[in-house]
Amino acid sequence: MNTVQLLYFARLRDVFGLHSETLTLPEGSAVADLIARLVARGGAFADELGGARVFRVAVNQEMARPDDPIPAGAEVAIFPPVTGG
Amino acid sequence: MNTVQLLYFARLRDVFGLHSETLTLPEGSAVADLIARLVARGGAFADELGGARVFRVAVNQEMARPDDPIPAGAEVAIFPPVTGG
Amino acid sequence: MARITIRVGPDDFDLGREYAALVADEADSGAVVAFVGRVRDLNLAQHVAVLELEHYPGMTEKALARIAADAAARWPLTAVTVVHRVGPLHPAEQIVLVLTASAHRHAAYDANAFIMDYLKTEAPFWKRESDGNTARWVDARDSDAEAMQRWLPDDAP
Amino acid sequence: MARITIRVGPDDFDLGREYAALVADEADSGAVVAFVGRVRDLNLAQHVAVLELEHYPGMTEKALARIAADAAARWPLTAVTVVHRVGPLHPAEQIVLVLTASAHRHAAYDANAFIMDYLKTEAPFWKRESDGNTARWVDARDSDAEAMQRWLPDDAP
Repeated sequence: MNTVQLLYFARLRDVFGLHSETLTLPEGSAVADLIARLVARGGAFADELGGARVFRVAVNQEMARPDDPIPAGAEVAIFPPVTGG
Repeated sequence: MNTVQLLYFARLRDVFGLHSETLTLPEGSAVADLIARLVARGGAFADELGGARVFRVAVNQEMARPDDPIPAGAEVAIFPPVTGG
Repeated sequence: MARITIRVGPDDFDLGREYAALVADEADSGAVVAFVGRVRDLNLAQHVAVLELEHYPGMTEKALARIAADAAARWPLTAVTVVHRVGPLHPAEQIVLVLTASAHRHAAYDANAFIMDYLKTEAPFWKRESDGNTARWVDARDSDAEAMQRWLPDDAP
Repeated sequence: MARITIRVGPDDFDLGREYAALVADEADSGAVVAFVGRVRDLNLAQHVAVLELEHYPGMTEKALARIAADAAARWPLTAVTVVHRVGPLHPAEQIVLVLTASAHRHAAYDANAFIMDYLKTEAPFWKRESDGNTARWVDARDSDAEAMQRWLPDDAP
């Protein structure tokens, strides 16, 4: 099992009521596996990550896609589309 | 006859050796008529205004075309393509 | 190689000073383009009292540096500066500065617009508007995603 | 209506000061784009000692005001400033400043590039380079005429 540090930002942090958490994931897990696990919690996680709403995932501070692998010890951030500038 | 004030700028002023001059033109003359008259002088005027070289004409400080009329008392400027900025 | 300067933080910036630092006395940069993004007074209700800019520390600097480097790889730039503020900002305050310098004006213009288009879609900043009573997160705009798309090759997915 | 400021003369300009005067404290201009054109150190021989900028007094101001007004008719601008210097200028000195302010960044970018493209082809300024011994008039560039063409409607002659 790999330990992963999860971070939430902006509106997602507010609706989850959570800044960060630590999870263990099976080795070889991809971004999509992590998301499926969070959606399985139901509630706000299912609403935000399991439906039509758009969100972004960064792995070790690089934008990631669903099939990107999550290395051991990774920092994985989940956040809404960005609105800076 | 109309009196017209002619101005030359930049390289054309240098090759003509002339900053300005006053001409009289028949009423109803257009820019092309003025140019034909200058070309008839021969020399640098024919070289610069009668051949393939590109030049611009402004009538009363507005860019003009060959068939634009020249009003009485007009200020007509002849100059090379611009190179500012 | 273009000189690249990236700064993220709460402090305001001075356009004149950043420009002077960018080009100094060098005579290679015939064209400098600056973009300044500022807080507008419209959106939530009629009156935005405060715009809160949140970011993802660490990743923001990395994302901006990558975008600037991509621009410098694509256009012949002599120097790039990107400054982005975070924290509470009020109407008419400055949010973001992008400076691009090049020998050629179209390179400076295009690189500048490219950096802003990518910054708007790839750099992890989020805006929350508040009028004193209500606060709401600003939604991402489709027009920003479309603006970014125009820089992709025609055969991109 | 956009506020339009045009200035032609020998004096140098200060980007920071012109920007501050353009937007002051108003919160309508969410996007400001600045272009600064500077004297480059290349062309005649390896070393331009001085670039002399001649103009057609009276017509220059009129041409710049018309170009700025055309830009303001085409894009939703809040303010435009154009400053163009004349007289002798040395490498790394500033030649021209164009500032465009709008609620929208693409309007500010496009209007700024439009003004520069037209200024380069329609405003009566001429450059003469001198290295101390030889002087020569700078030739107009086809690329500037082409850059201006892209703003014309597709069915223009």
